[in-house]
Amino acid sequence: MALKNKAVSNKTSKSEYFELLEKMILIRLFEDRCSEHYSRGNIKGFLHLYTGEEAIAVGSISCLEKEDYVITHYRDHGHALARGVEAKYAMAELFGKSTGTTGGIGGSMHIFDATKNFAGGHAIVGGQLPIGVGLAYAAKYKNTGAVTLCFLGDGALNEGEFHESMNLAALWDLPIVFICENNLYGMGVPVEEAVAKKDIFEIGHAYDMPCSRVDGMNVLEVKEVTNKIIKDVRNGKGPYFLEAQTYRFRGHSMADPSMYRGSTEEELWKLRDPINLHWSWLKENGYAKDELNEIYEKMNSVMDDAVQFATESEFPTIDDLYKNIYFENVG
Amino acid sequence: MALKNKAVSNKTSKSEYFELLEKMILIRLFEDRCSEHYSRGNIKGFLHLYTGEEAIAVGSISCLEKEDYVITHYRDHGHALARGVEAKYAMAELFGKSTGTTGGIGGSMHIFDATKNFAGGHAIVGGQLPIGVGLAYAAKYKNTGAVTLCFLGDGALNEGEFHESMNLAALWDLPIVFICENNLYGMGVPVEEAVAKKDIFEIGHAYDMPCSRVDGMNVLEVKEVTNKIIKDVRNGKGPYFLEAQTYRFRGHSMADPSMYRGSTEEELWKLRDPINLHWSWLKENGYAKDELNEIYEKMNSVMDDAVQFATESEFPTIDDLYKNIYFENVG
Amino acid sequence: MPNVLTYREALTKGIREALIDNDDCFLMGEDVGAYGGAYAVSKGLLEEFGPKRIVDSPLSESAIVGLGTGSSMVGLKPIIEIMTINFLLVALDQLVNHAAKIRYMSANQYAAPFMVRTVTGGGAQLGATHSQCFEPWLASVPGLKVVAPSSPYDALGLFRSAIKEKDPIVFVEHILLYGSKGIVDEDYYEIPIGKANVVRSGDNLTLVAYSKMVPLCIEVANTLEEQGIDVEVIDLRSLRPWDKETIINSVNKTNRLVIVEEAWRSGGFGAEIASTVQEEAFDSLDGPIGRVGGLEVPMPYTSVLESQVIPSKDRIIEYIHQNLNT
Amino acid sequence: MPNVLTYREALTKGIREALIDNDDCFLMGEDVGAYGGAYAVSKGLLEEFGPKRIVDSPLSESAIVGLGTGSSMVGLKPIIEIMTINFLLVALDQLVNHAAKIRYMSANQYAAPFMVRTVTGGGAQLGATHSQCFEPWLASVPGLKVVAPSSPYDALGLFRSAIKEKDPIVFVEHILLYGSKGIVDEDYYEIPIGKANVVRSGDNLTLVAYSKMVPLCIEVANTLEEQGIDVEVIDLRSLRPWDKETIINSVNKTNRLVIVEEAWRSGGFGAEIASTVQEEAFDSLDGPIGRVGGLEVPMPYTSVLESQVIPSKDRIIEYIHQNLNT
Ligand SMILES: Cc1ncc(C[n+]2csc(CCOP(=O)(O)OP(=O)(O)O)c2C)c(N)n1
Ligand SMILES: Cc1ncc(C[n+]2csc(CCOP(=O)(O)OP(=O)(O)O)c2C)c(N)n1
Ligand SMILES: [Mg+2]
Ligand SMILES: [Mg+2]
Repeated sequence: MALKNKAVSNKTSKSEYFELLEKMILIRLFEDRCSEHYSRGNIKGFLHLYTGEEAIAVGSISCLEKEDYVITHYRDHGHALARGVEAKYAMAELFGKSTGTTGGIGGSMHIFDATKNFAGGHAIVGGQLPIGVGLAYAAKYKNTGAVTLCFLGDGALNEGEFHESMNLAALWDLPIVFICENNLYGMGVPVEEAVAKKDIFEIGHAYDMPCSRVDGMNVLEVKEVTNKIIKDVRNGKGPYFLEAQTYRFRGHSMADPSMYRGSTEEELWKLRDPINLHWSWLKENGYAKDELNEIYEKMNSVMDDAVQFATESEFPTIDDLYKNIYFENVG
Repeated sequence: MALKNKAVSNKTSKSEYFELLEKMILIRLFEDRCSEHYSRGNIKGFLHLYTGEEAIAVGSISCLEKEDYVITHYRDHGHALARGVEAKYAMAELFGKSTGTTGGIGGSMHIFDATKNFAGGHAIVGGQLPIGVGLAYAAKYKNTGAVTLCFLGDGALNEGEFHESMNLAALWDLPIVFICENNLYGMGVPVEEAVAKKDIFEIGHAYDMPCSRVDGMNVLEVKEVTNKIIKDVRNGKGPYFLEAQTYRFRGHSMADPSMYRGSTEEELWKLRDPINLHWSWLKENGYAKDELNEIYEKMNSVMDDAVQFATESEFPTIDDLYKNIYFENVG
Repeated sequence: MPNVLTYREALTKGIREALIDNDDCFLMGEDVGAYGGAYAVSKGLLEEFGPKRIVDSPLSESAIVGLGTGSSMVGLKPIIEIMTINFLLVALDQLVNHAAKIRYMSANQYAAPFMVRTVTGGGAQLGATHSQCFEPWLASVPGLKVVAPSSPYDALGLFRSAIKEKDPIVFVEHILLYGSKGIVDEDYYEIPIGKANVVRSGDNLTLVAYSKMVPLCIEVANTLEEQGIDVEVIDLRSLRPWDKETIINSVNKTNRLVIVEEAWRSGGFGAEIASTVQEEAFDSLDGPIGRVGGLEVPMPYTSVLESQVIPSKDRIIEYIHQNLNT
Repeated sequence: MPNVLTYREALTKGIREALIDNDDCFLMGEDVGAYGGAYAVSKGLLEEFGPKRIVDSPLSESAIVGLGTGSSMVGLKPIIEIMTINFLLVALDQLVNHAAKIRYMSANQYAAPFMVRTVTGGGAQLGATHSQCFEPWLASVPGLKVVAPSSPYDALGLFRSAIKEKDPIVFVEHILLYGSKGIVDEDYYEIPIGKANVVRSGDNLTLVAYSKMVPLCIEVANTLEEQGIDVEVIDLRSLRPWDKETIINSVNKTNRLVIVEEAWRSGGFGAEIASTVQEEAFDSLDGPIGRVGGLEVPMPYTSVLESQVIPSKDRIIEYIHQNLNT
């Protein structure tokens, strides 16, 4: 439980440290607003919050270049915001508005932003993996140097598509990093009751793929480790499988009161809140003093704006229903 | 390439050694007859011969008890005959006759014999694996002590169903042995161009499942190794993954002239013909002298009878078409 | 003695009975245990029957359907829950290429008498990959049976018959019906597989539907009655086998047929009914058979659009007016 | 200048053109390389284009279809060969839940403009798991397109259009057509997606078919002509979108329609056509629309039974006589 004071790449500057903090807070507050507006009935359907897991998306995505791709699962707000999708468009999407990232078509589980090479949240567990392999395949085929970060939950490890995707990526040395967010549960089932392998990251060995585990609550560790991995992957060393250990602070979705796990477990994990951990590190290392309030205020005002934007935006019209099914009816 | 003189369990008697030889020859001659009658047009559809791989089915299945299950893929003649399915019923099946193992409904790829707990050849690559897991699940649920031998090709390793099945079997400690017949090719694609993992048997580790490799051309080694595995599995030690290295002496199917592999490779492997290897061993160890001709003659007459039976049997009638789709129309 | 239950409670009751009845029966699926099932149908069953009978599985739909086949081939009676029918796409090979064919292909040496329970339908704003209706596909597969209850009464009655089936059967529940209430007899009853139910009788037009569209069609009929149109409503109950006779008898009386379904209209089950009825009762028809179906788009999340896609009372009524004026 | 090619050669020609035309186009599938393709369509292409363009894949249908989606989202033009349509069941999630929906769900930020080539049909004594026709299912999915050529000429013409599509398209070849010969223009031509082809004109009855059933229906028409029945034969060519107009125009003329298909009759594509046509051209019909389809059994291996399952000339003719006498 002790905070790790791992040395970080000396290229990381103070402003970058703060950026990591801001991004994590941005995500945290975004999810809080989502929760609020779900209760108020402004957001519907399935809503899966990323609260508690922020360090993974923020740490890893901070290592990417513009041309790199990100693809993920339905718990996608964190990855989208970390990749630079603006909160207001994401919030408008959740409100089902025409100004949302996909004009209200996708909803919470399906944020897309091609301008950021954010190739979507995908809601069939494991479904994003072959597509991620395809993105990486194209990068290698065209030799663009782009790396694909492909996120998955621990539950996705058990789907056949995981296996097929890992094998293809390894066989063809594709520039892709699989980041398994092991939050210890797939819905209500503990990972050890679903995955036969005890040490998950070692599943990479089944494909002769390099692999390791990282503390998913420590944003600096995530960043450092991912940075090195991405450098190798970009240099043609083939794919990588990274397990990030984490915990979701909330239920699987808004419908889930998490009755299957003990509150002690929850409380213990909350002691390792990635935002607190990083903030403490910043203070301990003399980078920060009392900026936290200010950041929260700034991010809260981003959220106010986002909610206002979402609220004031229009719903799509019935004309939009038949647009974009095929190229012929792109609109 | 040298013959291994591994010590075998001292329980194996001379008559058992000869039984192994006879079974392998039975399969070899059966496949030769199939090939002949395919050319003559008496057998149609896909025909995949087991020639060259006999030691695996014969060695492993010889370790089973009556209550154990066998399930396999479309290259199933060897497993069926090794399990005691009579050649004449199998041959009649291939001829499409009403006296065949499934009355001509299944054909070469789908031999079934419930009286032998032979749960079928299955033609969707990987498709037999979850079903095999189900057989083992039932055995464990009912505590019958039955072990399931589940055969697969190296090509099946790449299907998602393989992964899901391995995980379930390991997670739930099911009494099943997966025997991967690695004959170096999935149709025309070399295994190393299809499976990222170099040492295939080690894929078992991805499920924390015990695993090893055996010389699939050496019937005694197969028998010995499988015997030990089955004992453990029957004693509740959970599943096992065994890679048996082998080679098919013919094309993937009758339609395949094997242009993708060199004839030198073929010739070298034929030097390790499992029948010859075993025969040499029998002679070297003083068990045999000149019985070979006799055995061939005996088996050839079994084949003559089988072909005659198949030839003289009737085709099913159109009434049979609508039988057995549902329980209501069992006939 | 009648008794008011929800659709969910009726299903739980059916499953409990099956588990009590037969020690070889077990429920397996993702989160059916401690979580109580994604739609809470198995709540409490883990506590009552223990982990041997209520089995949480990994996210491996294909393997658990195959496990259903294999274990039922040798005597078990699995109920495999696939969280929603959308996820059945990753398991379709096991269902269609294996479970459905094993009796025929083995010449009756083996069979796969197990149940797949799953959830169809949209309307909960779950988006394009979570709001589909694939049961019409399954209904075209020889070797499978498919039922889809529309009420608590039917849920229990069909479940009791379905669990006795000796072949694989897909039991299709509807995501929006779980909370619906209805009278369920205390006395034991079953509803036969393959028989439709005339839920409302009428003379002017026959409406055929299944699952969630049935209560909607009853509302439609009630409204149309006020407009002087007397509609007969038939609940299909089973999609394979389906009850041609009851529908044709009705059409012989009303001379008009409209089928309402939530699946995409193209290739929906309505197409099979309409084609069959026009062929076998051509002379009874006073006008073309109509079909109201889901609009042919991936389901949008936002309510303003989703509500357009699924047949609504207004859309059905408007369509019927058009159909009658032809 | 006309030229006699086999269906196989026409397809090879189409693929070659596409590969020459666009460096970002590649063919991927099981054994498409050194083996030359299970049905020899890609024979010689590995030698000509090398392993970057002709890619042998592992047996991972789901992953390679997904790879088609992902790589085409960012600029490549994959042709994914799925050895037969039976094996598409393990990849249906990627095709239906992902490829088909990506343009819509991403609000046109991404699309998946790639092709899945696959093989349908029975008649080769390959048994129950290798002799199916699932293209009617695919034809019900918004976001997909589906074509199924019946001749060498159509194979090339449809391929050229299909490769230009900007959305996922399933190109359905028939296992028994590869060796069939036909005239193919030397001059460049294309056949538009979504347009049917009146291959034989007639006044008494319209026969609609696709793929392998088209040449069979022409034989049927020739025989019926001798019996004084003048049959119009329409080749659907595309299943999604399908050409309602051409069929209805024909029915307006002949007043009779029979659809012939190899898929199981229940839920086949004929159901969609029959339902639509009876609804939109009710008054043109002199009798019920008929459907001849595959018998509803898992396909038996033995020839004496398999030959019963697939529509035969005799069965179609007998059915038409019945239909006309109604
Ligand atoms: C193929 C498939 N099966 C089941 C589901 C339903 N489902 C959605 S999320 C989920 C649990 C996933 O757990 P995990 O991968 O660990 O991700 P987490 O929610 O923990 O982030 C399940 C069962 C689905 N969407 N797709
Ligand atoms: C899902 C699926 N994909 C493809 C095929 C076609 N196919 C049949 S056998 C085969 C090769 C299998 O190779 P392997 O597993 O190594 O077995 P072997 O033939 O070498 O014994 C292929 C591609 C199939 N039957 N099922
Ligand atoms: Mg998880
Ligand atoms: Mg092989």
